[in-house]
Amino acid sequence: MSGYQRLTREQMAERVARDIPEGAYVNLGIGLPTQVANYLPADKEIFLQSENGLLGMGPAPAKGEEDPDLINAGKQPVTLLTGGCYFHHADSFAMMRGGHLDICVLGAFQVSQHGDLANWSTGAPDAIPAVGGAMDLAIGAKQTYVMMDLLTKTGESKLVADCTYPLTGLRCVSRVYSDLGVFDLGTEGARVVELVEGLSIDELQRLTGLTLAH
Amino acid sequence: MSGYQRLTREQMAERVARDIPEGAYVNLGIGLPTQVANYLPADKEIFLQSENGLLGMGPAPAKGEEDPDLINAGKQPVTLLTGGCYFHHADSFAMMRGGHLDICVLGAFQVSQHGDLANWSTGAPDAIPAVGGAMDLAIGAKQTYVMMDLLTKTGESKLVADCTYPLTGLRCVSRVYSDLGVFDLGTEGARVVELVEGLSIDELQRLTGLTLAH
Amino acid sequence: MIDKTLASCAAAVADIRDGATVMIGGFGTAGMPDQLIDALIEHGARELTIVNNNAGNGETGLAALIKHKRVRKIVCSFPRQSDSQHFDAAYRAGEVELELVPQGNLAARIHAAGNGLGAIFTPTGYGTELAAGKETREIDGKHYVLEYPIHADVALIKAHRGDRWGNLVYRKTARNFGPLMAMAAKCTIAQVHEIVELGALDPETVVTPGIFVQRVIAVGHKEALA
Amino acid sequence: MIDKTLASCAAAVADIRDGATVMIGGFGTAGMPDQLIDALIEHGARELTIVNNNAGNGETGLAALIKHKRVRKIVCSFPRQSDSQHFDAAYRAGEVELELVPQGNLAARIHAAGNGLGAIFTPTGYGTELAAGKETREIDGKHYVLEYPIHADVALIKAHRGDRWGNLVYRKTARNFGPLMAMAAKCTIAQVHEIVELGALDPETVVTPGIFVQRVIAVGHKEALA
Repeated sequence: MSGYQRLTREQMAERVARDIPEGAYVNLGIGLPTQVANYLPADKEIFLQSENGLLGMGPAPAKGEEDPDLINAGKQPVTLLTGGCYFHHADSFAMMRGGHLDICVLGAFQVSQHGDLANWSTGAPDAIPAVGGAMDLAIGAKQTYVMMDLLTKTGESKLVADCTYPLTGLRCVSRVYSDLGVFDLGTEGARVVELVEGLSIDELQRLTGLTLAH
Repeated sequence: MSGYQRLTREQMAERVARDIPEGAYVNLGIGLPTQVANYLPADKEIFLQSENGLLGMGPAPAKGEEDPDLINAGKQPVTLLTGGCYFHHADSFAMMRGGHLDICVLGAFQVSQHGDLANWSTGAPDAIPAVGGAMDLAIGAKQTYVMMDLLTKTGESKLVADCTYPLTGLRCVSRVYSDLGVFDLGTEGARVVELVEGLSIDELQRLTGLTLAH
Repeated sequence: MIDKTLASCAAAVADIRDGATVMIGGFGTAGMPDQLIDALIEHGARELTIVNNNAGNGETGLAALIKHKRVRKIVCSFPRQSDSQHFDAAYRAGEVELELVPQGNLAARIHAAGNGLGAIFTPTGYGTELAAGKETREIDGKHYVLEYPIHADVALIKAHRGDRWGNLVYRKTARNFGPLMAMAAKCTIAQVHEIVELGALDPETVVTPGIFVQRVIAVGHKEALA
Repeated sequence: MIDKTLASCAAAVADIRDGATVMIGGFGTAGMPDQLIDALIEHGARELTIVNNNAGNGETGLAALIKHKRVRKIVCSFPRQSDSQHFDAAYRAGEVELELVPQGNLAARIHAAGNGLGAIFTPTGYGTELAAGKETREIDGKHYVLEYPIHADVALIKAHRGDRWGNLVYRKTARNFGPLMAMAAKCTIAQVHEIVELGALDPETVVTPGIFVQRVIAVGHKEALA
């Protein structure tokens, strides 16, 4: 193996957080993207939306302060910031689908170099399907970012020429934050924005099997 | 002329009011239909909706108590009953178009024997058109009633075989309350429900030029 | 005098028929009308089509309804969860049909029903297998899928406070699908923590106007509620 | 810190361009953002497309905008009124184009824009001349007309109270089109009677969440307001 160090999940979350400007309206998907909230700067006002009907989501409540009526899309107890508010599902998805969110951060099984996203189903024949708000988030925000390990546990690239898993949305991901680097996606394919130290473009092309602009 | 007496506008309003049951959700159109409110029984709870965003509309305010932010669809000052509420235009028209109103009472230029309604335009070439909520009200309520003089000032019937004025809605009026009688409309044509005293079916058929079931 | 309040959940659900389409509010357990569902189980209606965001959690509410084999079909966005064991078993046994709908399309289709629309071109799902076989159209350079409204015979929802005219307010994120479902069902039944006097709800802040609600039942406060 | 409040209506409308599509809230004069319109007249943008329920009343607000010949086209449901003399004159002179839209379609098309829909099949207008040439479809035995969303560059609305994040509440029937237009415009500018501290608006009763509002300007209370 080469002499490079993968980013930890915490480092990835921190890296994504760094790119979220003050005043942005942001939806953080279930799982890894949720951790981005831990690294948003306390001195900037950034608006977190949760699709089950709140804007201005705050951190988890103190032990014993949980309210079963105040949860996030992952069904975990949360809090509401001063200035936040509640609304029903139609208004919530209007925010998401009407182009009102600036940024949405999602996990992924696969992302194509052109921005196709696969993150809701592995297509396994015996699996019970579930999609939730993934398809709405993927296509609705002004920018959809994906946050994922670049390789599966068995070493296959999750950034691919074309997705083989069932699609969540077409040409919807603009940027991938991975443990090995950051990529911009588009009609021209993937472009390397940054790499972890010690990793070469050549090595990255070998790992992904893709031709990467940089 | 025959020995019958036309209903006054007040009597027509009173007649319509008699057919509105307790608990009904009702929209009264601009103009003559608005007067129906004056004859609703005080001991029954009937819910008046106004398309500019209120449900549970009360009577006109006392002199000096008018609030420019509390008006009806005719832009006249009104009041809100205890238990009434406000909402925005999308929710208001959801009530009207989604089949939630029980009864809507409208004026008309013409109504066809099958229930087509013409009440928004005389088609005069130099007139500035205006439709407001007429088309929404016509097709949205469970029952659309029309309230009108049966004849124009020049003696032509406003209940017609087919409308010649521009249509507001197709097959939408179920009942006409007029100064000469009440008619049910449908695919079979018009049926006389009641007549003013002294008026015969024959005379009514002569006045309207229609074959009227009864 | 119009009084939409009823004394019991049992009375409120007594006329729900076998084969009915029943919307059930809630996102997970927040906003889930547990007492109404318990009454529906007791009532015994079978072969129900259920519209909910999920397909039951744990042992109560919708999960219990499935466990009691009252559900023929579920229309939802996210059935599979760590605690959806009763749905999972019924689905794998072929006892329950699943119509999987992206959550935003679910909300928009319910909303379309309440608004009297015939169909909507929605951006979500285009190019995915959940849009397979559906009509699509390119409008102003974007792709859309044609989706139809979801109507229901009955909606069972949970609100915070209600009055005898059926006006409702909700509590925090338990609001979720309640206001939409109330608009899309022929008969909307709301369990509330508290029935208040007419006029006690501020007319500016009523979320669901009474026109959308046919029956209201007080089920008492949970301890935790402010 | 995010602060969407501005000191003046003039500053709020300063970047509205010639040819812009501008939604203006209000039903008649209730909810009409008079001060913003005055600022827009002063600002001088021309060839505007205006979306409003009406086409101006009397001498102020939208009527004044028309009088000053800033309007190229009006999309509305009810232009002709007893006091719409400035519109009437401009229309008859061929200076203003009119797109007449049934009021419910107007609301639904604005709502569709805010919701990201591509088009909607609406029940209103079928078989009338306002649907002439439009695509229609029979769905479940009912007839519908295909209508497209109405988007805007700017929405000028009037609310009762707002905060620095753009959260808004309205007053009585002055609410009308405000919440919809706020969702359908790229830039929503709200004149409010009062700007309140963050947190002073109850999170359960915010009608327009701040995400839909870009600029808020306090114009003071009118005397009559409670």
